[in-house]
Amino acid sequence: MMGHLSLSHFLVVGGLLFCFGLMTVLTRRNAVAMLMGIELILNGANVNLVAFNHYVAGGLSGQIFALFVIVLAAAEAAVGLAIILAIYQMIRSIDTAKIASMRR
Amino acid sequence: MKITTALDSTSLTTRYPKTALATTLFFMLALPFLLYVVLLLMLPFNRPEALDAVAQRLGWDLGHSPYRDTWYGVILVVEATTVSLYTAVFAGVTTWVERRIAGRMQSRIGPNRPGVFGFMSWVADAVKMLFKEDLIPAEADHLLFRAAPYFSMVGLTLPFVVLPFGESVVVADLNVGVFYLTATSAFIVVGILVSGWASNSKWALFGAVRGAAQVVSYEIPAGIAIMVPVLMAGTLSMQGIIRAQGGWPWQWFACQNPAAFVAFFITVTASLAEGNRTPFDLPEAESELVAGYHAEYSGFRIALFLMVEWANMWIMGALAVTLFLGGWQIPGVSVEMINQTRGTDVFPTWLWFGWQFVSLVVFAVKTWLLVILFIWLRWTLPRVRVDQMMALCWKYLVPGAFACFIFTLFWVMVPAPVHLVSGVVLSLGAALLLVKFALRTYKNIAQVKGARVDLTNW
Amino acid sequence: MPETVRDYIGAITDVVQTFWQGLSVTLSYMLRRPITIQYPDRTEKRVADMLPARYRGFLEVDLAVCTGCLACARACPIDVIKIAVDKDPGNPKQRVITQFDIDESKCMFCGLCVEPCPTGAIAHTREFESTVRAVENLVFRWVPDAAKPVPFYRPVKGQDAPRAPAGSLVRAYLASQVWAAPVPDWAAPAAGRDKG
Amino acid sequence: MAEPVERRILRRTSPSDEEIVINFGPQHPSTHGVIDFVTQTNGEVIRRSIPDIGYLHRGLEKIGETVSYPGYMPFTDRIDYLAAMLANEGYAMAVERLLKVEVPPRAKYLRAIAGELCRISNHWVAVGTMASDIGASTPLTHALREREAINDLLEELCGARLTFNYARIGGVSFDAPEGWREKILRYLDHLDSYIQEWDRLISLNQIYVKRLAKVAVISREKAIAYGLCGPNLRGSGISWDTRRDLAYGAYPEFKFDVPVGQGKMGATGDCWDRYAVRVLEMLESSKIVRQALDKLPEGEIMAKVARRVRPEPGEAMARVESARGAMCYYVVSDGSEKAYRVRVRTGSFMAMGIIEEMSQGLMIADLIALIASLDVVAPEIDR
Amino acid sequence: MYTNLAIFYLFALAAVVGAAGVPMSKNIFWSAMGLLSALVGVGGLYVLLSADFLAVTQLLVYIGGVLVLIIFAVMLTSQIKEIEVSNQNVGLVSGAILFVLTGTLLSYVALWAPWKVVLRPESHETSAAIGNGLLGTWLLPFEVTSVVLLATLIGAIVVARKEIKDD
Repeated sequence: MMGHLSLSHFLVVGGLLFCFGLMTVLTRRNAVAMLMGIELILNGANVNLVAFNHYVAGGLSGQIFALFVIVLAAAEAAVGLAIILAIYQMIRSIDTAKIASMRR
Repeated sequence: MKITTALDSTSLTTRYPKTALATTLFFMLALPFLLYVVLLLMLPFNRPEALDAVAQRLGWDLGHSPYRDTWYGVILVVEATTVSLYTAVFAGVTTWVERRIAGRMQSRIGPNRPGVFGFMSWVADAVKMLFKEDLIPAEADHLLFRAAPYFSMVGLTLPFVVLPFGESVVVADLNVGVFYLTATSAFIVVGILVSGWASNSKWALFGAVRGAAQVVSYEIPAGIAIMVPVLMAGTLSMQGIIRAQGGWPWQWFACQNPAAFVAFFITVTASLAEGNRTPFDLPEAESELVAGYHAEYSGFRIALFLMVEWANMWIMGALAVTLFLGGWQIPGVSVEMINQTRGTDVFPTWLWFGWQFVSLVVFAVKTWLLVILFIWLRWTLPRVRVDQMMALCWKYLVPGAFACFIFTLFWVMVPAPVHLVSGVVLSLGAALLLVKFALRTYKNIAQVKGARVDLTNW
Repeated sequence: MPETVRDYIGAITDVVQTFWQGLSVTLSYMLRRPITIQYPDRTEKRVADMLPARYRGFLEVDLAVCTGCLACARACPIDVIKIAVDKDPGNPKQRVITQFDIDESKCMFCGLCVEPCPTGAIAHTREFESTVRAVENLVFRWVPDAAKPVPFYRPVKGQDAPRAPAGSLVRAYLASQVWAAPVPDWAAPAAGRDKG
Repeated sequence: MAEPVERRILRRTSPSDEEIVINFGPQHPSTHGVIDFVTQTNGEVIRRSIPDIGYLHRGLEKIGETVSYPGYMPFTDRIDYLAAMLANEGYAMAVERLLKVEVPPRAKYLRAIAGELCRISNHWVAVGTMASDIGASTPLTHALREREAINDLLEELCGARLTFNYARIGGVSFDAPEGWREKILRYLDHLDSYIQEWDRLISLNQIYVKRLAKVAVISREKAIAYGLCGPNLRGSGISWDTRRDLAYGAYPEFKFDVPVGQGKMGATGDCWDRYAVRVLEMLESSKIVRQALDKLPEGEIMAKVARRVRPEPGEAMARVESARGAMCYYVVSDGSEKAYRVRVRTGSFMAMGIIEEMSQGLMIADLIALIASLDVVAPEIDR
Repeated sequence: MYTNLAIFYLFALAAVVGAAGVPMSKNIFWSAMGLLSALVGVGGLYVLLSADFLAVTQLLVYIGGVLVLIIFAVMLTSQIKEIEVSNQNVGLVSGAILFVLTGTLLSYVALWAPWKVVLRPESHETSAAIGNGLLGTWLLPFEVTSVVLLATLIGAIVVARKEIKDD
């Protein structure tokens, strides 16, 4: 089993990526770092999607789903960073603990 | 006053000792030739099956050997090394070409002492840079500072995987070639960002931020403009796009479709910006940011950065040639003709190799012409400002590229004879423009009192 | 910022036109002659010989026609010229020059010393190349040995001073110099400098 | 000990986190010498930029008190090394006024010819370096090539290419050499036809125009208020030229136009106008030189002036139109062989004053364009 | 086959080590570098899963877009003056516990669940199929995505404009 590439190999990598992403989001207070964590989570999920597509489902649905996730992740990063920058302009910090109010 | 020149009566052999002549000629001709030939000879073994067949002829049973992959890997490594060497040699030679051209354009001579016509100056430069002290600012982030040039190097070498050199001379003809090329060249900007940040210098940071904004923006018009030939060829493969064109100018995509003609210029502009060449050299902007992102670099590391900058011109040129200017297509010789000469044997016939070499030369000549155009632009134009760079991208190139894209959507539905008519008209028009340009150039000399055509003083 | 369609199109055509012209200008220089003079080895004659006659290069003194009037030393705003005169011990009526130093490393080649010279003994030459390892060796000592002073020249009315051809003396002087010559004895030792 | 400029900037404003203070200089490719522009920026946008000058101060005014009157002439070369002829002429005029010496007409004409040639050569450097600062390096070498041609002419006249030391108190040091006139005329013919090529190469290049037009617009009022002079003043549309309005030397006898900024590329007084004024002034100088060569009178080139100059106690001032605007020499004599006081007012120093106000809101690249368009020369600022 | 496995471990290592660097590193720029490594590693894994189009898209969008944007944001929000752009890692212990818990769970599922694996012939020609799919079966989500992207574009511009007005 260890001699050949198998679904489990990819799933474990995907799972680890997800866990590290989760850990980043939960432990870091820097908004940019949290965004990075989210990207990691999405990547972990994507690895799973593509792996299942390759080993189980066949066809292309998994890949296309992953493609949508990538596109949306990019959009999310753009908006997220724009918001972070706007917040930084306002309160001079990107520490999420300090961003307590939606108003100035 | 009369000056003795290299071209005056004395021949090269009297002027230079034979050893200098031989060394220069070797570097000038043999080195690229050698690299090309190695690349060419590796070709047939580019896939494991071919390797099997060759081994079989030699009496090996490689197909079932556990070392089959290793052998294949060795071949790939040799190919990759050849290509990397090619980038280094190209970058070096281009610096010499650029300095000679710049010299003449500026009423100067340029480097003409090391080697014949100063050709060895690039070797001298490289050696000088290697021996210089490698300074790292005390306050810099040491590891990232050291790593940054390698990020750029990765961005330089990865695209060479799909860049064609000739009819079959390509490391790997990926079916997502064009897409891959635009994706991997983004690594260069990672190198710029990392170097700017790690230097802990305000100039470098400015350069890095400018570089990032520039590359991210110009990827969009470049990406859309690249879609025009992709639409016309119906494939993302670099070789596929070239195969869809022909050898004569009217068979090139740039002439077959008016929108592609425009898209060619958009692609060239955008790739100039992505390659940080003047007029878009904002990330280094000597007169503003001193040297921008590589302000703090010296010695071997700056040599890497400069190598990336110059070798990147090959990628820019080769991309444009592939997409719009017919790639390696030899005029009057179709791909089928070349394939027929291949023979059925594993090892192709020498005639086939000959054709490969011709196609390789055709591609190299076209790319060199574009590279010289980039050099020429650099020594003619001033630098744009940051906001103008952005405005050019978003107000002119992106809508323009998009219009070309939409136009091409309809154009591919037009019957083929129209393409031919357009090809003939556009290539004739381009030739006419070239003639007009030559006349204008001659007039420039005629109009200035005291100036005349004179090719002495080298 | 383009506001109308015409502005938008106009901006593009302007760019194309001016680039067209600019590129044609730079290309035309590929066909013209570079103005570079390949100093020093690829010129037809020595660069010093190509310079105009009035060129203000190294100062040269023809002591044979020097009247010892000190006008040059007085005219010099930065005291480059150092002249010492004395009476000839053998002939008290004859005055002699025992030292005539010109510090060419300090000289700013303004030509003010040349103008008041009554006989044209001090003059600028077209020579300008003299690389030496020790900067003190750029002090040209026109009276090399104080023990062998040079007598004053008495100008003859209505007759030009028989001056040596301009440049010949300084060329001879430079030819006698060794570029790696050590710091001369008379020079005060400079701190932290290689006396090589 | 004076407070460092950086700290002054930080004290004057309350810099926010994203604003940084960055030193353009003292060694920077586009500060045209050793000047430091302490610049507070918010990203690419400049909040303010304060010039920190004095790095090149050599006490040239003080030297005037320690050397004889004729002996100061070579030092005037060093005040403005790009237009040394004009600096020579100003000092000579001031001392002549002190001595009440009338300069022979031929000397006046020779001064005008040499001065205008020098102005052309200076403007070549000005427009060339400006193009280079904007990022085009080819025009710089072309401009330097043109300047070399003029330097050849001036070298033939007086033996030097940079620090001419040509004018003398009461005249000039050399008469025109043999065949000089023909050489000048040949060059001027070349110049008049070459300017068009220059325009095609750079002046009208759209990137260049876009980089300069409407950037750092100095209004008429501001130009006067800050005491700008020369091409910088004329770039703002004010037709003032010392050669015409306070004519001196041989200038009353010449006919020439005074080019002023007309806002052809956007706004009157922008960087492009200051640039264009310089290009046009080269053609006007060419006109003046042609007229001077035609009218060049015969006669002496030196007035009778004693070798040791001891003016009566008193003071005198002379103002010449240098390449960087009105250059004033103020010389006070106490009757001795050396001046009691020499004071020089230079155009570059005046131009430095306006930078702090004009830099506000510019982008970094615009600041470079502004400095280049003012054509400052560091030794002239610091003296 | 060992080659594939070796390549897999190479990319997996890059991905996992990089991903580990994101939460662990004190310096946010190093976190970004870790993310870079993770993204490249994942791209490599896609190639092994014969999803070449996706792999290139991963490089293009993540490296060329998202990562550059993130580094950009790091530069804009932290001062060049201070090299240590550290953040307090609050709750690292709880984070580690969480990591162990989820990690164990996911690994357990990945390794021991009875997946119905079907081996198919490898194919690397996915771009045409994906193109057809996007304009066929998945046309609606494709269109919805484009609307989302448009909204993102406008939203980002609005947020950015507000910041200019403030100045």
